[in-house]
Amino acid sequence: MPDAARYNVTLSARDLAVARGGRVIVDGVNLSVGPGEAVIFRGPNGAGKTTLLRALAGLLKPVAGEVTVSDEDQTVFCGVLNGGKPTLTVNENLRFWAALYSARVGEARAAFGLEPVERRPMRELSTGYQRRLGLARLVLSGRAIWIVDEPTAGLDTASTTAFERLLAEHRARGGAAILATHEPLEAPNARTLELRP
Amino acid sequence: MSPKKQQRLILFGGIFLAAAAAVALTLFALRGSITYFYTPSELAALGETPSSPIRLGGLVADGSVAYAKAETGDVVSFTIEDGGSDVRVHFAGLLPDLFREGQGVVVQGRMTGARVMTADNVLAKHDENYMPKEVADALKEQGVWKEDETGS
Amino acid sequence: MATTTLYEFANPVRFERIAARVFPVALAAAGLLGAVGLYFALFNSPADYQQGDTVRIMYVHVPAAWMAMFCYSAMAVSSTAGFIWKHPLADVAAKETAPIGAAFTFLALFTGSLWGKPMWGAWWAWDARLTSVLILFFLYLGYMALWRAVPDKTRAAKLAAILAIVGFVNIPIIKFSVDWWNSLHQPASVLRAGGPSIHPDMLTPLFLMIGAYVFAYVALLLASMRNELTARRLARMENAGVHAPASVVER
Amino acid sequence: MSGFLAVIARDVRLAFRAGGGALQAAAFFALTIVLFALAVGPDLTLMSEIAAPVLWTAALLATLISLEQIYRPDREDGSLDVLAETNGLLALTALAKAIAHWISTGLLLTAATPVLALLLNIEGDALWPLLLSLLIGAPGLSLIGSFAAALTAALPRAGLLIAIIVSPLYAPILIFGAGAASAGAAGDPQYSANLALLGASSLFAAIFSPLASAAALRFNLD
Repeated sequence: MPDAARYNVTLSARDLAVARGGRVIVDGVNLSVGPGEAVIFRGPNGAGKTTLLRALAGLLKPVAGEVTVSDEDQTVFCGVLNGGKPTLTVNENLRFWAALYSARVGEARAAFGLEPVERRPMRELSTGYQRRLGLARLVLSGRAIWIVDEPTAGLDTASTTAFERLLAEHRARGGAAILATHEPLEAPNARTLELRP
Repeated sequence: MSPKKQQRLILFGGIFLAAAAAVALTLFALRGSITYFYTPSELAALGETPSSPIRLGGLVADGSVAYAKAETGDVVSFTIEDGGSDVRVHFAGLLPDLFREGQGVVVQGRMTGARVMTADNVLAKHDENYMPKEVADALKEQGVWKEDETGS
Repeated sequence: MATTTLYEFANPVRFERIAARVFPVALAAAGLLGAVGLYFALFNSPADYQQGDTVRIMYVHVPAAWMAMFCYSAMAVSSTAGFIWKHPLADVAAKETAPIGAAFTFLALFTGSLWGKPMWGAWWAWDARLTSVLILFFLYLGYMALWRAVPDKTRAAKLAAILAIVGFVNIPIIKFSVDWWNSLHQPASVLRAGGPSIHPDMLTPLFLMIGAYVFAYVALLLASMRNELTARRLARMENAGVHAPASVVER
Repeated sequence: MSGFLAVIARDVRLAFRAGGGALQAAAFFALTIVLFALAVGPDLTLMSEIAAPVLWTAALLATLISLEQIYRPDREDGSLDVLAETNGLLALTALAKAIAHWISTGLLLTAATPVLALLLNIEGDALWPLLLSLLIGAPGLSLIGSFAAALTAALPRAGLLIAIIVSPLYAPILIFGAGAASAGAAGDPQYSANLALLGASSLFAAIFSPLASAAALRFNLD
């Protein structure tokens, strides 16, 4: 693990408004997340956390305002869906992602303890393992800003702790994270933002 | 140069090349002309007579229409010409209203000889001129009438 | 469906005001021009030297064919405008033009078929012009089907706009099909180099009918756009106050 | 560029794995031809005259039924998000997916054609124009089809809608493809003109499809 800060990327949102189904569900979001920082969105179901995260990740065009990232291709999004192909094995999924992100599988497989299932198709894995594979993509991508929806849903205590540890290491290297969750999550000095209708 | 900029360059270079090739192919094809029908000259230029059914278009030659009684019904015969070559056509069936000598037609059928065809179908081809009968007659009298060419 | 929709960013009030004034005028003009045009077409124009009275089908057919292409072009242009400037009225205009254009296309095909049987000797021929106009009809249907299938109308507008723009490639093919290929269909008579090849007595009913069709399109378009906007406003009022957008609060 | 090739490799692999559409499309292609031959009956001359159009129509329909598999599964399991945020341009990714679709259906159908052509009484000299037209035209079918698939990626049962959207756009490819195959078999000089227009149609599809698909996918991400 390198000691010096590796990442120096900041994501900012200005007067952001996002819509779902043609209806504006969140507006007036101003936010800046820089090296080492973490933001956790909380709020009731339907408040628009997922939609907001997608807009911050650049997957959804906001209806007003803008999201700027200080460097190109430095965000990685992991939604509730894990983004892997059910009929491909864990290794095949990881290698495919590595090619897409111009990265290497490297420590991502070990980080979430995926070695025991690495040759099995994703659809045969338990929910928890499938989620671990999805989260492994964050590490694999080598990108500075993790944007994760419900990261620990379906994870056991040990895996949750593993995610918290990886998140801390990522921030220690200058990475940042924007998360949305209903569950308790150990993230020192993280800002908690509540979405209120 | 960032990877995305590089890819954008590749993409637009590729688009430009593909567009140029598409235009070149289209121009080539239109020069050879894909036709709904052949003209008698085009048919003559083929050399051999096609064995499959074809469409043939041209003007019905003046004074070429002849009717004959046959056991299977009336057969009409006429010559299709386009200035370069001509084909004799035999047809048993109803002719469209617009069919007359000097008029453009498209016939469909099989070649039964070098310049002989048996048609299954005769379609009259209308031209782009619309005028009252009196005007057409007047134009003909003044000698400014020009027979238009079909398939132009 | 919603309290705050994207459609509120546009101001339909001014549109409503203009539409309410233009609609009756357009409707009256369409009726008047249509009546006079049909009188000329059926009673006060000469029979053709070759086609006889069948030429009168042209006065219904040619304007319908023109409007079929005009409506698609209008749809593609307003789709582009809606795509670039995100003006919701442009999306609504494109959406409501489609069924009108499809109707004109059908009319052109139907009357063309009626003309073709006595003149060519066939109801239908698979030549370039007829085929490309039939394709236009199916493009309209596909566009309308896409609008219907996508439940989120904001998304439907964007996707349908992309389809309309892609399908526009067919319009020049229709226009030039009679010049590029030896087709059974006659070449252009009115818009051509060297002036129209139609006798002036026959141009009068043709232009009157074209005027009638254009005003009919305007009237129909305005009526259906107002319908659509009212329906959307109703849906909005039904849900008024149910959902307000969330805001972010530091905890 | 490694991402581009990886997308092609992944989609081809998925198409041939259990649940993938490649073999289904090929089976459908063969079945359509057999059913058609049964319907026509024993007239071999008639059969060989209409063989090229029949084969082309069957190839088009087989392509059509597999289009839904291009984007909808990716959207349902979240991999569309991954494809959209990675280093590659989305338009190039869309091109890669269309190429993969061509390899797993169009190329497969072209490869199966010589055998199926025998059932339709196509032999010898008539076969080469048919194969050449399929090689040039089938990529166009995949390109145009993947655009329709991108438009409908977010819809759960889009099969019929895709067919309605894509049929008018397929018309030029079908006309020039079947036209070239028939003309080539008959020794007609319009063969080369038809092939040229078929090539132009496929190239045109290659130009618009990646850009239009990428635009459509952007609106289907949420």
